[in-house]
Amino acid sequence: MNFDFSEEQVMLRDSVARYIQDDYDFDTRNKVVASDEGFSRENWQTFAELGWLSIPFAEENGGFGGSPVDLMLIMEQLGRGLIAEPFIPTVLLFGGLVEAAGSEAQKEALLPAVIGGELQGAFAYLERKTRFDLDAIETTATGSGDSYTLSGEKTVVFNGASADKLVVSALSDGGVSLFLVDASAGGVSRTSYRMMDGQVVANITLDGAAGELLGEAGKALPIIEQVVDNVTLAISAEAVGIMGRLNEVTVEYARTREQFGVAIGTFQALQHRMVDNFMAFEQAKSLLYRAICDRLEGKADARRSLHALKTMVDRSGKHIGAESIQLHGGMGVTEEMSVGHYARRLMMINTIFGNGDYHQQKFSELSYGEKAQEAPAAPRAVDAA
Amino acid sequence: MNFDFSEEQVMLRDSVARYIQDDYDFDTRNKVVASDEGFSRENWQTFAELGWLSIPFAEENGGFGGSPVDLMLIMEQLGRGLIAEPFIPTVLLFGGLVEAAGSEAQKEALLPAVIGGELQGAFAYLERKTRFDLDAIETTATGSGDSYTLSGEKTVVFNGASADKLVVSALSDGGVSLFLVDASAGGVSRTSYRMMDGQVVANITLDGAAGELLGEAGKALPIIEQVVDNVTLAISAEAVGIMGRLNEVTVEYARTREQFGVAIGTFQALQHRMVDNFMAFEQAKSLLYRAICDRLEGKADARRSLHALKTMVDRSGKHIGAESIQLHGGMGVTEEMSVGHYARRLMMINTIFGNGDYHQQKFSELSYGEKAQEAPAAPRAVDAA
Amino acid sequence: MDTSFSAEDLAFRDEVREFFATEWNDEVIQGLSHPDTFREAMTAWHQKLYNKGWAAPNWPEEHGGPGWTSTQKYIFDYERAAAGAQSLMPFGLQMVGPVIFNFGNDEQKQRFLPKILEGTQWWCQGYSEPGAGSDLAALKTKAERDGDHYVINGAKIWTSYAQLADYIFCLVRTSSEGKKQEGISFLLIDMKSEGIKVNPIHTIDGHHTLNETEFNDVRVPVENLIGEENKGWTYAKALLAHERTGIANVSDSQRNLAQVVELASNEMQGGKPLIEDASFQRRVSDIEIELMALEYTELRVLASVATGGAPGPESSLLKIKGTEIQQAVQELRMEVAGYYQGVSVPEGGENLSGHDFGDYARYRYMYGRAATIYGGSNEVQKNIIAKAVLGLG
Amino acid sequence: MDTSFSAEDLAFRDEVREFFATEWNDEVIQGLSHPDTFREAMTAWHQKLYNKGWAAPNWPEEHGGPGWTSTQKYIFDYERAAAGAQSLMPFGLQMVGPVIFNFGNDEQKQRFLPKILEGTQWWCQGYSEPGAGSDLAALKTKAERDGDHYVINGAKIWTSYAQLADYIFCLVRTSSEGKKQEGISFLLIDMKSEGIKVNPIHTIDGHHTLNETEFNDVRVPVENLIGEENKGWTYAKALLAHERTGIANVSDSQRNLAQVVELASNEMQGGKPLIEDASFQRRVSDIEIELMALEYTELRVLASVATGGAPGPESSLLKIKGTEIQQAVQELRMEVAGYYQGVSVPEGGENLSGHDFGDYARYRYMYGRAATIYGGSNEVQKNIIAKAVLGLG
Repeated sequence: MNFDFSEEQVMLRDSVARYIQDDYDFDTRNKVVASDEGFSRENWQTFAELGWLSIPFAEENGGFGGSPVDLMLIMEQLGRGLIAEPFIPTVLLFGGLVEAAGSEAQKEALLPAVIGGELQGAFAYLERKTRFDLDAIETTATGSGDSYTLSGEKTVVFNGASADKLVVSALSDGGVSLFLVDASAGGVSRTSYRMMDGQVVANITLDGAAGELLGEAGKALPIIEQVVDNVTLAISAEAVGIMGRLNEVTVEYARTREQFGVAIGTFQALQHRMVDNFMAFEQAKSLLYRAICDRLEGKADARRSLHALKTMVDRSGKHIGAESIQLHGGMGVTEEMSVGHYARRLMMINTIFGNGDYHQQKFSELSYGEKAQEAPAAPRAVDAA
Repeated sequence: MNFDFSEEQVMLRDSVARYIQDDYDFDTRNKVVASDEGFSRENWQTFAELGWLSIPFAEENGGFGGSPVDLMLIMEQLGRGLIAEPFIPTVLLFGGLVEAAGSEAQKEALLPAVIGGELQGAFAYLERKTRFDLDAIETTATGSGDSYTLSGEKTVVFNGASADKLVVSALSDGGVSLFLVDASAGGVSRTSYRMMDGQVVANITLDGAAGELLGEAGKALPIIEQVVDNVTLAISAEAVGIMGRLNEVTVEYARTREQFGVAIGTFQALQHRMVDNFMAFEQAKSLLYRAICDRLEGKADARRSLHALKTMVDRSGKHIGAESIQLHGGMGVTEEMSVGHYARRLMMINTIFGNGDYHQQKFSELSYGEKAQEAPAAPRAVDAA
Repeated sequence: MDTSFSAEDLAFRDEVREFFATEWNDEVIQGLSHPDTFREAMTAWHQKLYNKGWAAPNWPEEHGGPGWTSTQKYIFDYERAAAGAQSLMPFGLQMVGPVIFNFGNDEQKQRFLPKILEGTQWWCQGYSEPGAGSDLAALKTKAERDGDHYVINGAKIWTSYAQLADYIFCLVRTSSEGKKQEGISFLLIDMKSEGIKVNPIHTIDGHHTLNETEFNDVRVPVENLIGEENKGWTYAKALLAHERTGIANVSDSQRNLAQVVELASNEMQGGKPLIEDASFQRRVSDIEIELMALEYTELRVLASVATGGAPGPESSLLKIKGTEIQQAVQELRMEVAGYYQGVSVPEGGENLSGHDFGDYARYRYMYGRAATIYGGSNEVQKNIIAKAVLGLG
Repeated sequence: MDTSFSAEDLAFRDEVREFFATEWNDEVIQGLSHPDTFREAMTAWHQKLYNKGWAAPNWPEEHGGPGWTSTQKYIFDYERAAAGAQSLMPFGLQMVGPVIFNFGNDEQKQRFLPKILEGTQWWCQGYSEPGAGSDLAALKTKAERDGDHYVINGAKIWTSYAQLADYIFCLVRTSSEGKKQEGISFLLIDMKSEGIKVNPIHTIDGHHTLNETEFNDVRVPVENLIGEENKGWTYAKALLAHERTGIANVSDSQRNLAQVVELASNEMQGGKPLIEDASFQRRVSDIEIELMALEYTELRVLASVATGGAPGPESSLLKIKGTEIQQAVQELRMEVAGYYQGVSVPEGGENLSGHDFGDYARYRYMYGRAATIYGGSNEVQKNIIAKAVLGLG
């Protein structure tokens, strides 16, 4: 049993950290976000050249064949740097779905372009009434075989404004199906706007747009859930990275900011609150490790661990975000300081693929509900699968 | 609008406070509790002579005709003094039920003896499976008119060991009925034991015991609920009194106890926690006032206020109790200090007639459930009934 | 103990309720919602209340206050909030106004109070300074006497609405001798004076409220000094104690919480309205129960003020609990909005998300972070209670 | 990163599981449940583990430790807790034992370690003193040299199980010069010495564990001094850091929480099992999620120790979170018991309430209040983290 990282993993982590330190400081980042697309195409090319875009893909698909641990290490750093480029929508969601559901031909057509940084993608899954249940959709696809047309409206599509290609979830063939849709195709119209973390998203109206089936018709839900689980781990790692950085920034501020003639970090009441933040971060990090190990090792408890993680990411993220602002005093509410930016990204992460309350209920159902009684006793760390 | 007390009320409050100061200090109180009955018959006589036992009863029943405000003032003081005598079981529960449900003859036979301090009473309502729903009972009464016999087992009967007369709830005539049962009658057997606040309670087995109907057969539930609501207000006032006293004791300890060369009350982290305790107490007190005013003024919102109060008494009571012990350090876990005694009484109160979770659910049902939609919009303080 | 209302109070309530029902209308709301029309719309709204004699509930009658009892003030504020109507700008009416009528001279009263009352003169507050934070008395902005003028140099921060204000009331240092609380004076400064520069502060909510206001050799006539030189701290402190009672915002929180319940009734999760979810109900009721308590805590403080007590340090409790509850409600509104809590519409821009309260939820949540910081942070309030109420040194 | 177990580990787990399944039986439990038979039963239980070679997982092999890896230690403790089996008395095995084998001389090792290991010699801890609390170094119990003896005068408090102990290990003051941490020595004292008086401390849980132990001219041979005179603080501190890793009590809390879930499945409220109540589920899952995290936090600390890192001040986190979770579980058990949470059976007395876990719930809740106080209160732990981890001074 160990929590060590391989030499390769350490190198990967350090390369992202070095990039942030050298080329992505807070001001640079803010300029990137303020641009029309909300990210930099140039940076994206750099990411491709550095090999980051290939990490999660299997070697046979031209990827690096990275494990969840590799992905975690990258995501933590992306969180610390508050990287605005669309790694999640293009690589993890779009690329992830194509890899998980696509035919060989589809993978060959799309994944090299994703890995090379030439193609921007998005996953259009949310609708006005979806909230957090991925199958609560009304968009329909009619047709069969090679010929489907889609109608409906998707909202808050991450990277939806910049995406060249979309994966769209729609009802067809008695269930949920996935379709590849060209973002510039007829019948596709987009309205874009910003979210609080600065990213540009789109509402996408499909009015008889042509879609190419991705995977089996009507049976996409398990595949969507599997990819969403991966991405939930990834954004949780991003959140843990942010929390760690927020604590560093806040402690540093408290050490240097003076009030009433002394550094505010000498006030015991504030010290204890920073300790609470530290503990909240360490606990979230531990659950991240747990959820990743459970998934890696195929443990029966993996789903509970994931729900627990996302629940804690919500609670600790809100707590650390709000406390970091508070401990910065008046300066905390200004855009000049980084804390508000980090806190907003945490709030955004909290709601993606289900907020804390949602995941906690799923956790409870599995743990204490009828499902818990059907299943064997919940295994602990000591019970290997 | 005012929160002033009348001159009479101030005198009443002060008379109880003076009694505690002069005749009921912490050591005296502990000796009283350690006695076989867990209280002092002599003190009880004093209470009767001071007129306290007459407070809640109507003038036509020989009482003082006190209002809920009078009762609140007494109960707060009883809480501060941690008075062990069975005011709640004998006066408020037994006496209250006789006054609310009894015939003129029954009232004449029993209330003067209660007020005079000659009769000890108890209300046997709880059973092993009751938890907090007063009608979840299995004890049955068979018979009609003047002749009923009762069978079943009641548990945790407050003052059940010392009571001369019992009011017993039982199923009969298609509903819940109340019966007067002689504690020494045939078919009644008692097992007594202690609770953590030092009081002696009893499990009472009824095996064909004779019972005299109190009120209408099968229709006692609304009357029980009304009396229980009164007592819930009263024990909440007791709890508020305890919380206030706990805060005083703890602040005093923090001012005098030295660690690392200074009074621990100078540590800011501890100061802020004592401030949290202070606020928790003030908020509980405010809800007590609110619940009493709503009841006095017959507001539609009275039930919600009562649920809110008992919920907060639970939360704040636990918080202040635990924090008071913690802030006393090692001394806090010893019987030598009063904090542990107060904290145990608060834990006992929390569970009586429903704990915080139970009342919060009732509150939620009334506020956001279907019942809330049937009822008119929840009125606020500004909307008089 | 009696919290029922008299017949007069009930009649007054009906009158107030009727007023807000008709006067707080879409035209007003529309105007207030855009930064370009904000001052004009707010002035018009102010004058509706002014014409009714209701602009300044806390002012003495001789200066144009309505002479209400504390119950009437409570009812007025309750009904305003219940109607969702915006309160008037506080800087003139609640902040500098009381300083002027308590400590100003007759000339100052005549010069300023009528315009503040009618809402035509806008004010902002110059207390905090960059670097000073909660340690207000550490201020460094200097006022040096030069003939009939003070010459001001320095900077003030968190000057809300300085970009719209006609005057700023300032604490300035006129002496560096003695304790830092001594040597501070209270000055009224025309914002059109030469040498004043207003720099907007970009805040995490995305709206422009706060500024840094610089003073470079700004000349202020000595007749704009309130009271005595070097006594400004006393006047400011007297005001701060006053300020703290309204800050519980009970009625606004009640309205906001009721809105959240309404929104959660329309939001479906797992096939049923979110409000029917027991775990969500627990979160709502946690807040509502605290708020029901706080309403009575405020009434208790008001009642004690009405019978001659001062709003003591106990009112710090109103600030702490009031802001904690506000923030809890804001957080809950975010939750209800789900993904749309992230929508961020630029100030005055068009909402293209197609969602009706996501942007508002975000704005209120982010804006609301400041509530536990300004006006004496909640940490400072706890220090006050520890010292003044609990006697802990 | 890898948390899976090797085949050897799994085999070891099965062996341990099997051991507890057979050896932790009703006879042992019965004996431990009554104060009169407690020491005898605990010694018998100790010897079962001793005979297996498992009494002292943390001891070096040369002194009779089993030579386990940290994974094996983890598995052992997990299985022990999962079986509900009591851990052995810590005062000899975990506290004074390591001090003796790290800092004692050969004679001391031979004299004490074997008896501690076999469980025949019982110890108690004499660190805290009346009036000193968390400020351990302020101790005043004096040891004055008189020929081949020290003469001890003073008092120790919170001496758990002093009434059953054969020896007490004490921090005593041998010099009043220099800083208060200097001038402290570490002494082993026979409890049968003349001049020792054990006064029971009545505690809020109603059981007798704690005592005040008085020393009046107690003569202790100098060969009972550990290491050097005036260096006792160093030895005690080294021990304290060790002590803190086990204190998270993860596996015990897991078992207790599982019990609470089980109990709540049998308790009916509003016509259905309490465990099906969504609001109750939220409270349980709040705790379970923190506990799942803490389990991995502990594993991370263990892993870092295994690769050569010391259990640094980060392990204060284990103490804080571990005890908070313990108390939260205890509170939940109280809730489930409803009215019966109040049942209070005198130690060794008969439970007449007819309810099976109410008294236990009360006892654990009240006893558990001390967990956040002893071994360095959680406030002191937070100070440690603030200083040593966050660098806040």
